[in-house]
Amino acid sequence: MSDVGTKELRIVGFLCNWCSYGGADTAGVGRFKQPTDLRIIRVPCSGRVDPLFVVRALLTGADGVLVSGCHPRDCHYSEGNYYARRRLEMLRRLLQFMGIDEKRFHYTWVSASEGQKWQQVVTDFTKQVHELGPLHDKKEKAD
Amino acid sequence: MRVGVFICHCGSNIAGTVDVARVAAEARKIPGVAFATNYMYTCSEPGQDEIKAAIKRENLDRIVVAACSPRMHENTFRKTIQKAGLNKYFLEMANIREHIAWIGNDKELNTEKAIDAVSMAIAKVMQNKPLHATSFKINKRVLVIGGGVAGMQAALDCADGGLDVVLVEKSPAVGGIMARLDKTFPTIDCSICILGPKMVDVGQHEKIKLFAYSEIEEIKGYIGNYQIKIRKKATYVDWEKCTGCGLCMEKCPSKNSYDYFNFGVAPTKAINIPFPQAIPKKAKIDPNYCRQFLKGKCGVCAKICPTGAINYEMKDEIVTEEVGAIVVATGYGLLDQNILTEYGGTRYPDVISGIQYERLLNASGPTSGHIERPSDHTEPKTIVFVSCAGSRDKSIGVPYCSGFCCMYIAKQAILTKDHIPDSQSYVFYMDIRSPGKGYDEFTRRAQEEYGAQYIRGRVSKIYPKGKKMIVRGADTLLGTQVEIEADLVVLATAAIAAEGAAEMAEKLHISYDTFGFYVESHPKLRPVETNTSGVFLAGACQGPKDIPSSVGQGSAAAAKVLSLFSRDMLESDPAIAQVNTNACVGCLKCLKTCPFQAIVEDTLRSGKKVAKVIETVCAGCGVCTSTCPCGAIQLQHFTDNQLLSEVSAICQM
Amino acid sequence: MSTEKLKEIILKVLPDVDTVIGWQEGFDKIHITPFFMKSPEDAEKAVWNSLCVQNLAAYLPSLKKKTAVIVKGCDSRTIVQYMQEGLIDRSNVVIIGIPCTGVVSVKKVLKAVDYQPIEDVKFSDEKIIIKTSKGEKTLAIADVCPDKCKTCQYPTPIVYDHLAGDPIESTKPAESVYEDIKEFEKKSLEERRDYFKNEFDKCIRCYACRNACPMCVCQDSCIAETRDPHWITQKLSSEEKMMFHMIHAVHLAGRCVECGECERVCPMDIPVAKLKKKINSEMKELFDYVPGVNPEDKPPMYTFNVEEAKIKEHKL
Amino acid sequence: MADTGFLPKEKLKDFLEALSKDAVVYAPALEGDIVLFKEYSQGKDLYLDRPANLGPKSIIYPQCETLLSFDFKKNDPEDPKKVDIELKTESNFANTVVFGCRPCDAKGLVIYDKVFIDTDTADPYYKERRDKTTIISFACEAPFAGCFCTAVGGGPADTTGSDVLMTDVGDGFFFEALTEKGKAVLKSVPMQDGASYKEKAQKIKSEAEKKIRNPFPKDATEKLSQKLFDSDEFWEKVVSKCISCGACTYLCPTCYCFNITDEKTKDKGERIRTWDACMFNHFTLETSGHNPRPSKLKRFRNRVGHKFLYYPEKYNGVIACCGCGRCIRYCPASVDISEIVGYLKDPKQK
Repeated sequence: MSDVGTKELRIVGFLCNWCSYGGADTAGVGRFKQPTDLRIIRVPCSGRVDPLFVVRALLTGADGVLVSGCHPRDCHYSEGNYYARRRLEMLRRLLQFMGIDEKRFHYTWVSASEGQKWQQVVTDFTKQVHELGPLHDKKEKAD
Repeated sequence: MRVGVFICHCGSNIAGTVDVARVAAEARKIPGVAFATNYMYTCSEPGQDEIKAAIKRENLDRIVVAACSPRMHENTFRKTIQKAGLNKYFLEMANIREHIAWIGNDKELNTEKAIDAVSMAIAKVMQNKPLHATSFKINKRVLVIGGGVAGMQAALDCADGGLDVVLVEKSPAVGGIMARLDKTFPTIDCSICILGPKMVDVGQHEKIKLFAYSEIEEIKGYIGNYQIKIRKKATYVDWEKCTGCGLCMEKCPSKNSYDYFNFGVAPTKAINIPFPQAIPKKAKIDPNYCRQFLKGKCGVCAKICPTGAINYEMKDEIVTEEVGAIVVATGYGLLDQNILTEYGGTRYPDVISGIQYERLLNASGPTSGHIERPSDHTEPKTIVFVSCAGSRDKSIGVPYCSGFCCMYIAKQAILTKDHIPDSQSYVFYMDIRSPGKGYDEFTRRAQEEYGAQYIRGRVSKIYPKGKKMIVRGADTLLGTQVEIEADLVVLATAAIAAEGAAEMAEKLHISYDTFGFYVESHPKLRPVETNTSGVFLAGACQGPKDIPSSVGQGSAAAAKVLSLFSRDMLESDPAIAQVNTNACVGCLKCLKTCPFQAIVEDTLRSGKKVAKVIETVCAGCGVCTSTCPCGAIQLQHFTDNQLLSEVSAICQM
Repeated sequence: MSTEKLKEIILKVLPDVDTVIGWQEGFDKIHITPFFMKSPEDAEKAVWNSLCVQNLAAYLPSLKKKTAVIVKGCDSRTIVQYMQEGLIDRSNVVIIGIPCTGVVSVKKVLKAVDYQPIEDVKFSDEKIIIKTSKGEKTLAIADVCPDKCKTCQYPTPIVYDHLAGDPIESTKPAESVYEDIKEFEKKSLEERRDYFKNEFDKCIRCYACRNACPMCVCQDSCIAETRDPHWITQKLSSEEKMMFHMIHAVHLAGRCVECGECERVCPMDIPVAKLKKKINSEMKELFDYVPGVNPEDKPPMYTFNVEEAKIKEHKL
Repeated sequence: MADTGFLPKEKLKDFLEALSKDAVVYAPALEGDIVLFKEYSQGKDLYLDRPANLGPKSIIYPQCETLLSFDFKKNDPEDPKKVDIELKTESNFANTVVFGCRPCDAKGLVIYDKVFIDTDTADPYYKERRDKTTIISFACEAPFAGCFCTAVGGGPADTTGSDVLMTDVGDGFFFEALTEKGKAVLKSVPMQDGASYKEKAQKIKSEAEKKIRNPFPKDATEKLSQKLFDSDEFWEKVVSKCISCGACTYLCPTCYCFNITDEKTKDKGERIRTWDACMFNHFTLETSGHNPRPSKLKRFRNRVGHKFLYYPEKYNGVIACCGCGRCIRYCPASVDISEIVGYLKDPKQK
């Protein structure tokens, strides 16, 4: 069972290589314990995250999606996260409108040095998704 | 497809909380996987040999290594499989150490998570395509931004190594902060005496092209091929003609110009040469103070100049230089004293900053080395030094230690005693930070030999009382309040990021931290590299530093440039955007969002308008790919299908 | 505004262009069809009335030769958006604007007459008189207009080279534009989710909404049909249908000019425009941006501010 | 007397309920403002006032069907290279009754039959569904917008493809069994004798036939003008307004183009067949990037050609169009195929 207490849910994370993926590494190096629901996909930049990846994940089985990039002004590609910010904010509002609780989707900024912040983000987001429960009526895993 | 999967134990780092054998067994069940095993230390030489052997033995064509972070060993394993004859982009890593083994205690859950991570990596690697780097020529010239001690060291080392150097300094002379210091700790040798020869070398080196009083306007390009636009600010003096004789400065009637070099300790002339040892030793006019500019008439300097160098009509000039690498040595700034309202800000003339005090101590300073109170030019007898004036203070946004203040306060206390033997120095400190060769001994000497009184505690308030300044603070060791009647108060104002540091970082596409200091590639192992290849850091722009560290970094950055330039060609990262011209509809939305202007409009033979990627300029961020509505421009190695395959590996209802 | 005045302009413009796109009578009296005019004889057949529903500007990006197009106020926003995005060469387009007080929703009219075949249609000040085998029925245009007309802010085209008629001011309050969205948002999350699932389940993926959409620039390259990239399978599940409509909505973020063509053309009567209108309401709120209004604007998804005044970091 | 029958209107639901006992019954129902074929269940409302927006074709020829599913099995844990692929084809199509489609819809199925059944390699999926389905058509009293069934060889009471034809005779419905399947259906439920209504029904049907418009000119030739058909200028003129969507083909009772794709996840997948449309660029797009029908003009010409030239050439002159008018009614740009064919039949007009 996950640290949150109930059955694990499926949370997908899109992390930019330079900041947030590094932040998650830093959290690991610091042995900052986190719930285990999250599955991480590495992307070069949060600007690479097409909002449709989030939609696809939520429609095909994810209970929550987390996107994390470099802090504004600190993008490795200088502008990618600014585009991400606009697109993901748009998406958040659209999801809520179409009946998917906006709390199932979170985007944030975590730098490579912020291991503790990463731990906090994962812990809090996992908790938030667990409070909502599963998004889909999933079949039990075959095996 | 024949994928080989290698699950690393990393000793007990992974195997302690992940059932690695089970992960390998589960991997074997996945279609496409031809071989899966677990290994003690995959990154070790035998571990890598095992991968190479398996590739041959099992005829593998794609490799997944589940181990530590790819930020750690992706390159290692890419080389490994390359040696075994595979394209290095046929590797995927699953991060089961930092992202799994180290952050969860539940072995069962960790193992499930690791299986998912491996499944995702397998799904992705099966979508991977072989990518091939292209090589391009390097322009073996280097740009050094900032002519302080770090920048000069980098410039000289590069030039001595045979490289052409372009050195850009925004003030009228090189030397930076060090040129303004009186003596240096812990040896008490004269700062300008040891720096002067370096400045002269910089000025005279045939390989160094110095742009003083110039700023970086624009940086375009990429490692090996940068185009730099430099703004040569108008000095109103033709430096080709100026001999630095100083006649103009002598005769100039505008006597109340702000003296930037001396941090405003005393005024200077509107036309001036900043200091006697200045390199280049050329005059410049400050139009904010010059009568010719303010009132439209004067012209004294133009009349007096023996070479006719004065030109009131001069305009800024933009010049372009092409280089292959950049060393950033833009230094640091000092906290604006005005923020320190409890110390009166700058309201009290006899409360000054440490750097201003340096100028008072300096023999070629405005007082010719006589310490005097700015208010009445009398010699102070009681001098209070306040360390951490702003540093280590979260409330004003400087939670860090400025690093060198403890040392220079000790030095200034010693020099004060030398200058005024009957003086008494008091030092308010929080902790004495003196790690360094001979440093701690030095602070002890200040107390023991020179009688400086060290009081552990913060100063809460400074206010005037008659001609004196009352310094009120706590002595936390005695647990009492103390009040000292001082003649002069010296604040060790915090070191902060240089003015315009953020804008410069944005021009360079490098990261900076919350405080504006530039972020190095790795805090321990890549201290002078940035995450932008081709851009290196030296000195205090990366964080407060003393002279030896700055010099060391200057040399280190130079060494990095020299080693980069030891090759004639560089390989470009092939993980960049690529346009499928069949699918591209030529809407050019990608062109609008590319942060690097790496996309241009192109017309096919058929007349069809499409987007085109300039390979060498593309940095591989993928903003274009998520902008393109028809999926026609795909960031290689992170294509839609590659990321979708990862999503579908874990999201299946 | 009379058809005669329009014909005059068409005849004037024709010699300078390859085609004038307008409307003519369709297969029955209630259906008007787009009309690509090449000759003065064609111009004689041109029609303008409140049945001229199609957004003709949508044809422009696919045409290479110089073209004149007749646009209503709402349609003109398409052209403005094309200009913002550089999708047309303005000098290659002649815009004939028509001030419009509102068109008619054919679907609503057909419903009002019980889907009887329509024998004749007449207009009489802001009314439409429909003749079927069951007799005549008079309908107020305001009662059978598409929803977009009820809150129309741009009765007069925003850009034009020729204006057929006198400009009209909007009488509809600006706040009313997104009232339906606010109303819909009063439903619970579950209700909204069920609503969209039920509606999108009707989708047959005929892509009429996409192809009719003037801002769907991809058309033949649309990712709804490709395998590289493979965003969506050809399956007919609720998820795939929802995915398709999300693709359409997300790609139109900050670009939808609210012409309503997607909804009008849907043979399954799906409220296809709803998601896009929601995004538009957010674009207004977040970036004070209205698509297709000012040719100098930048679509908000292709630009940014370092400091975003309205986007706050979200707390967990 | 099983060949005809009569039901008063109020008994219609009993009839459907009786049918539902042995078969899945699909009947038209209102869904918002549109009419769709829905599985009939007790108490559900019927809607017979106008033809369904989408006819019953999707019941017999589903828009998406799984042809086979596959599983990758690795049965030997020691040898991951050994992969077994298990293939499965599943059929669970129950006996079905399509109730209340229009004669044109039924005629469309006959056009499919020639392609999917009457060949050396019949399509087993289609054939099974066709065999297990009984079609009860409902004769039209009057045409709807765009209808032109008589011009393409059908009619408002055409019996082609139907098992039973039902006519509204005012106070009830008159049923005629047309096939053995139809007879069986009428036999399975108690019904009044219909003989006395036969004449009335016949009258209604022939009245209806007169009301259908014929879009083709009176002196039109049987053949289309090849010259006009080959003229790009002609096609540009008539289909510039087409927006290249698939509404016409997907709603068409005689369009049957499909695509087959494999959709696979980690260790299993399906081979699916889905409707495709010749109006889409992707339909003829080749792997190389070349497309033999790159423009909507070419694609539209193919659609008309297929229905009125190529199919008739192959199948004894049968036109692959049932004149239901859906492609006209629901076309976003009101493109009228009957008008275009009219021009082609009498090029003098244009």
